[in-house]
Amino acid sequence: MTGAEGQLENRTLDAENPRQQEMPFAFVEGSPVTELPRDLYIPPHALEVFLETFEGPLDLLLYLIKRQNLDILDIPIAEITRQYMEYVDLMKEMRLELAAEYLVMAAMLAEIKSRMLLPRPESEDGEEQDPRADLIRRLQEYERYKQAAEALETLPRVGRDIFETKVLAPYAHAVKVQPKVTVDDLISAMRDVLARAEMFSHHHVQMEPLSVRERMSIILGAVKGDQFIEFSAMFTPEEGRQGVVVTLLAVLELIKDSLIELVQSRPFGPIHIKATGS
Amino acid sequence: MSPDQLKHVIEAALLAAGRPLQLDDVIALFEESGDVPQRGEVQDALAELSSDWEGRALELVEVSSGFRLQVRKEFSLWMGRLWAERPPKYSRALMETLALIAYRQPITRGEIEDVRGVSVSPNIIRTLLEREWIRVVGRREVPGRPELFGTTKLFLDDFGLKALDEMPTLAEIRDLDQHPEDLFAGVSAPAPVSLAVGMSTEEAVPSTPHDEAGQASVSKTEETTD
Amino acid sequence: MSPDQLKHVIEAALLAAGRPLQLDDVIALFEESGDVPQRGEVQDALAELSSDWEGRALELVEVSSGFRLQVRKEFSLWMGRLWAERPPKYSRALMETLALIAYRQPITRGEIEDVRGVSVSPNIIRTLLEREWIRVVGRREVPGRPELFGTTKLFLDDFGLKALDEMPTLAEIRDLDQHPEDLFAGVSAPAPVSLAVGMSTEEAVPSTPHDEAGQASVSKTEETTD
Repeated sequence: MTGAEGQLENRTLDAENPRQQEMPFAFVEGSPVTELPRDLYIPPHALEVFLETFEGPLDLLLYLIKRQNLDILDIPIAEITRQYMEYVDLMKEMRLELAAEYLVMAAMLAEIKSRMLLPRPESEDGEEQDPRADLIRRLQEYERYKQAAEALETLPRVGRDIFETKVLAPYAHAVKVQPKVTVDDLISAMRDVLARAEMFSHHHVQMEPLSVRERMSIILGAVKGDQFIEFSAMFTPEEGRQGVVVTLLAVLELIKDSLIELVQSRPFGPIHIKATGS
Repeated sequence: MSPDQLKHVIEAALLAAGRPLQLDDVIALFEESGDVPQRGEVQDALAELSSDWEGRALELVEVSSGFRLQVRKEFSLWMGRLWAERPPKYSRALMETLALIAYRQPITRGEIEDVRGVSVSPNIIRTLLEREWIRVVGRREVPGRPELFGTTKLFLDDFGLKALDEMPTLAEIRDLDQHPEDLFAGVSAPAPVSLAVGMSTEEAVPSTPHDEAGQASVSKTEETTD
Repeated sequence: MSPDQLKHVIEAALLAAGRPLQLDDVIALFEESGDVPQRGEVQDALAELSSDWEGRALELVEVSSGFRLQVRKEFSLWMGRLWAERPPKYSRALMETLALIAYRQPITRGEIEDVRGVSVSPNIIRTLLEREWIRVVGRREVPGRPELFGTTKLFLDDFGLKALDEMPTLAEIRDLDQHPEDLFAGVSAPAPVSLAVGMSTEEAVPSTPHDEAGQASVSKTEETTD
């Protein structure tokens, strides 16, 4: 409700900035209230707002200590307890929803106060035990996270202090990233096929070289449609005799499968290949 | 506010808004601070911004709903990867289909199904065609004239192969079960061109079909095992 | 691709991505085109980009999930008007809960309540979960198996942090009678090892050089601002 703007400007962590000290804790009909009057006579709804700002009994105690510039390590329990009870009574009077934790703390304060009056028992290592020790530890522990929260609040935050860019790329379309597959994947897939088909258990046959299979696809692709292709054009002498043989085997294989046919229009004339059925 | 400052605020707004901004939208930015620029000043700043981005990746365009800083068309190619979906993983069925097409091409879908013992989903064939790893190389002249599939050059490129015969032969794959450590020996070994031993180029071409028929029948046996 | 071109592509990507980009994300942009830059080249381009934007509206920062070109906070005054909705203002209770989760994670709701001395409303936890600043990282194996909360990468990104150890240092706990270990031993939850706030558990709090005792006075004001 208050101080949002101030925080935006002062989001450094430095403790020396005195401006922050003057931040109001509440606004009453537009006027900032920076300090609670000692006599507590302030407009009831401002008081309500003020009392509601406490994050619990530890927070209220911290406020009481800080207000009087007291050191946490040296709190006068009797006085702080008296003030604390005043506030708790006020909250009850105003019928604020009083968390049970406030009453638990009140009981704890009363207990510490009474123990302060008694001679202190010695612990095993011969040290006197301060009845306030546990409370002081809790106060400090809470305070450090309260400060951490304030520091976090002042960090530049996306959407509040800093902004991400959202530039349109109207001509770009998302690339579909294709899965990567390796030869090993392919081989392992083929192994599975072979294993399932149990090819080897029934027939132990000579496999034709892959190169012939590949060449069969290439030739079939080349003779698509009605085109006649000269038989000799299928051979690339640069491939050497092995290449030529592979082509020949592929052609023969295709003829056997009736996938292509050979046409020779006259004896000893050029031989042509065409796809069957076209 | 200096013209430069004004320009920088407008630039920030155009980059962060996520929508085109009208002149009035731009002017409204300054209402809170009290230092509201004239329309002419804003227009000058926009003109300057436009030339600032010349030769760089963004361009200032005016569309129906206002001004927009957008990625130039020339840079769009690289942007595609920004929103790329996580690549899916290919199914076992797809890999087996691809393997069969590679090893037994040209092959029909029905023949693949015969070997695999299950039907091949049209999606698998479509995916492989779209990936341009396989292509239709012809049709088998049997009832229904089913398409014959074969692998492509891109398939070889994508798998880092110069030719199909760089893949291990089926016999070598079978041996892997016994001697897995031979895997790489098998991959690098040249395909068994030894089949062609004894034929010279001169002999090969003019030779009668009958000579080769015997050879062909070798593969015929294999065909029947499908 | 020239260094300038490279820089412009990276700039466009950072502006258009809508999220921080890792070095690897940047390199991946170029995979399709085949002209993939070295990491060093990308780093050089990023450094140049950073200085290009000096004195202007954007700044290049590195946050938890990568590099981000963001509108500088000095421009936030004007940017607020771009969107009808104001960014939410979070209550002190929420920020204290978030701080405890950030510094003491993994932590249960009960442990947060122990430190704060009041119960934590389920709304606060829900808001933080919905904002994706915290997540459930496990359960403590005690009766009731309460959920353990931790912060997310988005939390770091949104607060402009590269890692948790960039968070503001916690104030020290001072001892009542010169026996720091007595007091520290009383802290109910174990010190967050992963936080690396610059101290080991053994060294305990007082040894950190960054601890600002003076911070205590700051809290007075903030306490009243909610």
